[in-house]
Amino acid sequence: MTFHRVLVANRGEIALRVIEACRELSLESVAVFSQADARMPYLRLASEAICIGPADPAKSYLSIPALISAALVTGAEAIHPGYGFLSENPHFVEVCEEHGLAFVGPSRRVMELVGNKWAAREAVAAAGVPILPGECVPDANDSPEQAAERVGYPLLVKAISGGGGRGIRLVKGPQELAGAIAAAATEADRAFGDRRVYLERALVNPRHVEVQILGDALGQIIHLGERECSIQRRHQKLVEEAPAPRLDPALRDRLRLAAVVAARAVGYQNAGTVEFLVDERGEFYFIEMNARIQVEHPVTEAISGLNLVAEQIRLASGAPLAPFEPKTDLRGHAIECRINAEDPTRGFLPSCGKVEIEELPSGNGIRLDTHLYDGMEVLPHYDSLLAKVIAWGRNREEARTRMYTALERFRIRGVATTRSLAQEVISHPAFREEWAGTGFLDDLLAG
Amino acid sequence: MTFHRVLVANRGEIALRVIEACRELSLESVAVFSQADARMPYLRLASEAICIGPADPAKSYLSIPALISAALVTGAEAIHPGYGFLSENPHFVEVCEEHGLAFVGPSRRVMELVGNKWAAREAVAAAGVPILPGECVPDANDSPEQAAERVGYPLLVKAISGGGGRGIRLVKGPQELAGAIAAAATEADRAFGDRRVYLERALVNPRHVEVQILGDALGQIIHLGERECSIQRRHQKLVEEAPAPRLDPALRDRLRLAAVVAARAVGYQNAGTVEFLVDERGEFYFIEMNARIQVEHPVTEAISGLNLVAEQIRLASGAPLAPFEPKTDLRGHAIECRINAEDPTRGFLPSCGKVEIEELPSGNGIRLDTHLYDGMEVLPHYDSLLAKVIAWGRNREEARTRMYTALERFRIRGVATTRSLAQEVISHPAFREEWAGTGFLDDLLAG
Amino acid sequence: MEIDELERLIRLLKDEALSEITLWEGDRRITVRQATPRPSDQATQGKAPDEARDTGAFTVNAPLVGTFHRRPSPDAAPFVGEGDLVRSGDTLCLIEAMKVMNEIQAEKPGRVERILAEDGQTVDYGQALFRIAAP
Amino acid sequence: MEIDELERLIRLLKDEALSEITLWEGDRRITVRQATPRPSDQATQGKAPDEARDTGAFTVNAPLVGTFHRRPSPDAAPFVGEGDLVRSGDTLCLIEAMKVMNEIQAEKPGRVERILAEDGQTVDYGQALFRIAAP
Repeated sequence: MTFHRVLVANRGEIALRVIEACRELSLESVAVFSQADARMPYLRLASEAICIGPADPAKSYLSIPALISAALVTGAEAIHPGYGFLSENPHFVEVCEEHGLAFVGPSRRVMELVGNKWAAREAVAAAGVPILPGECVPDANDSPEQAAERVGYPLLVKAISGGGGRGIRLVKGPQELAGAIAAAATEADRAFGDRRVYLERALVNPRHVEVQILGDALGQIIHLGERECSIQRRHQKLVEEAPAPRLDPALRDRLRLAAVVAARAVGYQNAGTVEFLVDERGEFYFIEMNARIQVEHPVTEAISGLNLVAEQIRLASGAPLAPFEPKTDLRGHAIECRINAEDPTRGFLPSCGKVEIEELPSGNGIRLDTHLYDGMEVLPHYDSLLAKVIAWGRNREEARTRMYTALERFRIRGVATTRSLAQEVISHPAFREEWAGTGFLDDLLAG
Repeated sequence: MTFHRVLVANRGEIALRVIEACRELSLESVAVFSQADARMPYLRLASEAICIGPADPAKSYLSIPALISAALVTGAEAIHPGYGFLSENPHFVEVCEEHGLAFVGPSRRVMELVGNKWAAREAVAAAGVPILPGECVPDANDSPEQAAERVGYPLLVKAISGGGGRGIRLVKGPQELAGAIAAAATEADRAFGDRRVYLERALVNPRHVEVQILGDALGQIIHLGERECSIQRRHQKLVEEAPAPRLDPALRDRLRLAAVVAARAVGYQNAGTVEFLVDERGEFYFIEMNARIQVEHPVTEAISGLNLVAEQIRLASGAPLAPFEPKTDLRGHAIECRINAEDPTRGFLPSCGKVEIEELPSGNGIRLDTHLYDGMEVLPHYDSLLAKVIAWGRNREEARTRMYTALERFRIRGVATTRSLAQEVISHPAFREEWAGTGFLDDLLAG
Repeated sequence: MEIDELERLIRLLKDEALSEITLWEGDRRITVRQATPRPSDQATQGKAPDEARDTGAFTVNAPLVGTFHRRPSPDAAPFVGEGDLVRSGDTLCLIEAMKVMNEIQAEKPGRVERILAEDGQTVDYGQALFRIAAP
Repeated sequence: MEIDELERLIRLLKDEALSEITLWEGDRRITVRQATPRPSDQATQGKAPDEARDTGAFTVNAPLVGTFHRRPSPDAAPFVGEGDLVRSGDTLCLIEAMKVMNEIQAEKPGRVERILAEDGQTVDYGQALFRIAAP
């Protein structure tokens, strides 16, 4: 390793996850916390913990000066951003570089490139990866209406600097176009300070399949198989699995290969995700790349035996890729259910309060990623993710039955959660046996 | 399956484990409980739960009429005995058979044979498996002293109907012999109703290595690799791992083969364990077979991906062995630490009280087998095992570092536990790098 | 003011053994004050529940797990019915366990007030079978 | 009003053994009052803490994470020492963050009672640096 001490610029389960990875690599870790998180037990697991600001994330976990200062005063040589917060902020990467801190993730150049959804589309298309019909608007040569005609309806208006499902609007016909563009642009401006949008053909109830890739400093790129992430509501995933079920073997191979080609096209380094849509005819299309560790990375760890967060740190230190052969080294099937402190019976309203633990799931094939402790206050300032339950089995049905029991054993008081909804999803015949696309969860909730 | 409903004749973590296995196999399960265990949350996971007696195990979990009656009135067709209690009682197997109930375990004949330690020794020796010098006493032809001379000192006096470390005495020289035989016989009589003992050469600080085997009704027998179980105090294991570390590859192969030969020699069916001692010269000797699922079976599950309890049930229903190739199908390394409600600072005194959960370990590579819930009363009537923490890693060091963090995250109030001792053991240089034999833990505790 | 915010205020007051929390916010004001224990509370706490008085009534519980039978054989009349007087040693029912019929007898005399299990039903160890009043 | 802000007030009340804290902030006002001790409690607690009276003392806390410097440069004299009188706006120390020196100034006049951090030490956000008494 070219560094010995890693600052963890995040909170909650992913901060705990990164601290654990550092311990496995025999690296020291520096945890940062806001005043509201001062009692988090994972802080004890770090070599050092430092308060960087008040509860408000803008003044703590999103404060670049606070994080850089914390890294410098504690002697950290690298920063792991986790997911969310500053993890995909090229400016943060730049400031890290200026201060001689290794950023655990791709370079600023790559992050800027894949952060521009339109540029990423064009770059991978040039390498031969299939994309959906799309047009950048406004184009000097014609009107949005003309561009939309070429794309075809239904279509999506998407923010070029998008993320987290914001700045996206579905347009079913020409009469909705102008309003959708204006709405998406305004939302994107507010969220990302960039009003630019593009148009992309919309598929009906496609599946969302993403491929985990790893790239090293030598330019080698491998994939670790794909994840199925179609069970989502407003682009927030609830259930993920690996490998993707019911995928034609030839399609699976082409999809995995396309991900490697796409990653190579942008010169990707470190861990990343290449997202595709798959339609019912078995065609697939690149939609975007994510330049961070994903929330759902544990399903890939469960079938690969790898520690992806530790791999991220190794790769950031300049280490070459360890040998991995997906055909033989991926084993079994894994499902993840996210337990959010949200009330599905009240429009997924975030549910704040003090958590009391009654029982937590574990046992054969079960992994639980959580920062939960008895008495933890769920605060309105932060993400509602409380825990991720991951079930591994030799096959999908074994994983699924284990998950069902595990969810039954996840018993806490004090906040409403998505647990029962997750049980409902994995018990549903469509989830078990059919094509469950990105429209599945909305349909389930609607009726 | 030839049955649809399994009664779980046990309590605590193993009862939960069996209920989970039934759910995975889509079998119904019947949980039994004593009045003291009426609030155990795992009872909810069973298809049905039935109270079989008061807290006193002799009147509940050890009561054959209560268990058989519970099976008959609930329509169960098979009984899983777990470990401990009636799991190795041939009479219980016999009564099950009389009532047309399938016993999940070996046949009565095999259980009787391996329950007689002397007979088992002779049977496997006849098949060519190495054993230590031994003599049955009293022998009509000579005195115990003469027999002891032939065995050689130091030696162990062992109860023929032994188990759980009871009825065993170490003898360093002739002057201790008569007293040791009398003491072992008395203890064995009290525990097993059988005063017969035999003499067996004692090794100095050997390693205790056991091989997991599976046998089906067709007579096929396979092994699933070995477990290292040397970290024990008074024959109570504290830390186990799979595979056994620092074993010469040729020795490992011979040991595994010997286990299959031993199992075949007794006509073993279902899941069982063949125990060996390994000395520092690399010789190994059969000591006994265990005709039950072992507490430490999860380490084998972690490296094999199998569900051993589900395999037991499948095999008991007459299903043939599923294909398994140890050379390619065993993956990585796993360590288990037992968390007992005992106080190592006070001579391992059982610690009773009401448990409050603060935080429980989990995460990448961590499995926790426990029936623990917030508010659980640890009672004097039952085994002190609270939880088993299992860590898997691609190699031993990865598993070890994960275990250390997991133990740090195991935080409960209300009872003293063996957690810190387990941390001390796995951090010890001898455990990490050297020969840690069955004397290791006593030395650690003494020093 | 959200109700759960208020609930948390009350919890704080109780957990921290405070006498009062007052909160003004804009033109809102919230006061949470610990009640001085009323004499009547003390009276309720110190109660000697009427129903706990020894009336001589008792229940007969299942001494083993098994199937509850009210009749010696399917065609026969029940051993006892509600309202019947029983003497010490009278058979009340059978519990079938391991194909053996175990007679359950009254330990004390009394009047069968309620039969609490159904004929043919599985009964757990310790389950109440009969409620019997003093004769 | 943030609940955790309130929790901190209560902790303060307890730690400092105060009987009441009242806080005005804009149009907000918060009062936290200690429960009237029962006679038995007073006996055990004994003291009626003099030091808890509002003396006008205050602490200066770190507004950012960084390195605490008592001197403008390694060779210079410290900005302030214990016992020194400071006026509003006087520089008390520097906190170095991202290679920038941030001057921390006294908001109110007073006498430096205690310096709570060591020169060159890393200080967390919110950490108390100086305790200053009324002049």
